[in-house]
Amino acid sequence: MPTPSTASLKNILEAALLAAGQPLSIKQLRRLFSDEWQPSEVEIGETITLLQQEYQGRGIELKTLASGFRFQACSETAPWISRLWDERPPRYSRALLETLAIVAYQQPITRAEIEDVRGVAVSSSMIKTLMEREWIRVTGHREVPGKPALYATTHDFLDYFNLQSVDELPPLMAARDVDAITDELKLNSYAENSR
Amino acid sequence: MPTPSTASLKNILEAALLAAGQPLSIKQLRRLFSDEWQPSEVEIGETITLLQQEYQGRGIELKTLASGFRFQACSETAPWISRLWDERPPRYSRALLETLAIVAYQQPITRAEIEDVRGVAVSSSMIKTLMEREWIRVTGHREVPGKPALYATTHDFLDYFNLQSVDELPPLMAARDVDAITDELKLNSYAENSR
Amino acid sequence: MVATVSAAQEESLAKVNGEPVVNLPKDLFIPPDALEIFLETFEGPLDLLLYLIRSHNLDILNIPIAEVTRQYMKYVALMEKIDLELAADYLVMAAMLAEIKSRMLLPRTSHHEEDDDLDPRAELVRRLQTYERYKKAAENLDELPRMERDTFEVKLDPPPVAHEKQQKQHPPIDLATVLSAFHGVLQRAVLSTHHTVEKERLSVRERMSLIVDLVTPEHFLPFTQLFHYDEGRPGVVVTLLAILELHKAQLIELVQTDPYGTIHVKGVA
Repeated sequence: MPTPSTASLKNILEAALLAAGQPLSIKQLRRLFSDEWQPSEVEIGETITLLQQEYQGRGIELKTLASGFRFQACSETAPWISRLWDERPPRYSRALLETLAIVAYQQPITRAEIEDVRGVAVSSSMIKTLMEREWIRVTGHREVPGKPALYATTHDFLDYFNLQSVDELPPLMAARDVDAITDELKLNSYAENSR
Repeated sequence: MPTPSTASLKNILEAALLAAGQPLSIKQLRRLFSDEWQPSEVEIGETITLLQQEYQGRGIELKTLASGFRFQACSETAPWISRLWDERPPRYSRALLETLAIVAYQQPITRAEIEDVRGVAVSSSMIKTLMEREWIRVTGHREVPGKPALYATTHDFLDYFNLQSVDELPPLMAARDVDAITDELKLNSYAENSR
Repeated sequence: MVATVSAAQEESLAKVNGEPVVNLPKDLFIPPDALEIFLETFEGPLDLLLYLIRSHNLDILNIPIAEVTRQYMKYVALMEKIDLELAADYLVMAAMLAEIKSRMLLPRTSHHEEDDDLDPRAELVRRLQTYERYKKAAENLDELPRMERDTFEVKLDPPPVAHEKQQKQHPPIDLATVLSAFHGVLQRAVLSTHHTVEKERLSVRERMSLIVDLVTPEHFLPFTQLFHYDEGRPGVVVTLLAILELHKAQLIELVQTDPYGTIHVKGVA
């Protein structure tokens, strides 16, 4: 393996991240180096920060995602870039997005629990689509009769939606406290009833 | 389409060249723009020269090729970059294998028709992986609205599986007796694995 | 306390038990043909109820059950016409609404008994609110910048240096794996349809792709050149079938300029 001088750490990381076609973690990046020249995780992290700064305001950006770092086209350029392909970007049905959102916010969750929130049956094919897309996975089984599978979201899901963790999901709409609701209802009384 | 001010010509070209995955000519790049904002070929050419200068001495370079312009990793970084592909290759999903089998038996077939047989959506990335692997290719377009691409298997596919022609695929009706065929194939599969 | 006082309540005609009596709009009913269009867009009974409540500016905490139930049943009746399968979930909700309605008609035994004091609507309100939160969450999720729509991954070629390992490694698979995958598809397909492909059609398909490869939109090929007479009768028939199939699929064009002249085959651009 050549000595570090032939290529700077920054150039190697830049080329690797651009060539990988998927997010790379610091650990993965470190494995590109041999014993002769093994930069520390701190060095790699610092160099990535430098690269992120250098790419600010350009056509591509180096994003920090759940499973690592990924170069991607800036969203401002999307209207033009999308014309590279004939196919239109995939659209997802409301049913799929609702199911995905419930899993994302309530994970781990069983299919029956998802159905409870949505008030309708969740089809097997939808669960299968989400599993194949590798957006959700089975993390275990609920200890109740039938041992239903518990679903949770994956790093691929976070990567796809440009998130580092589920904490970055938009906050849920504030629900009024159930107790408060009950109190209000009591005060409202049976106005309905007396009509 | 947004106005040019939302993204500069340079940024759009940079992102397009990096996202395309293949060399793009000036003509192809020009087609990304609409009538409202249609930079001239000279403008595009000048901007590409500017980009080429900006990427000098970095981890990637913008090469001028016969068929257009393409970003590639600098040769200095090659010893490290090549290790990206050293790691254990990923395993193909069952979904991908099913899609491949459907194309093999039902070719030529559109994506919508594959989805019809499988009962779930077929992701773009799955089709892309099979195309990249050069196991399937587009042979034409179905003459229906949207002119969807028709997929068929390639010679590479036949070569890989030691088949002379698609006719040599195990007959479908017998596929119900899959165990027998699997046994038969196992006898040949060692030769395959040792390739 | 009630954070959102609806417009309807402000225009209340009278007060009962200190609460305004809502004058329900008489125009709740929408013509059936208009309904059919957006009925399909409801994601279930909760979604439909939310729509009824929100579109008429009703307070979710004080749902006029009688009126909402009446409206809901009209939609359900229409849905049954369109999609019987969906109706099951909707009927469960209809039963729940009917139960709430009946419980609300019963006189209250005591004003201060803890358990019985619960408004029969409380559970429905809780479910509606929960559903509404996730409905909104799904909308938010859809708006997040995502791959393939708002941003695209970069694809860079590996460096040009000759290096064995530079070629991207592909996972090995064997035909048995492909076959067993297809077996799974077949089993599912058999359950729903009968259109399994017979062996004979395989060779026609094979021939179809061969022919598609031979012909181009740029130049004509004599029809007869596509036949290989050494394959005998079955081969000729298969080729003919393949040509007819391709023509039917409008993937090739057949041209004959003069009567009894040579037929030419051309790809479709």
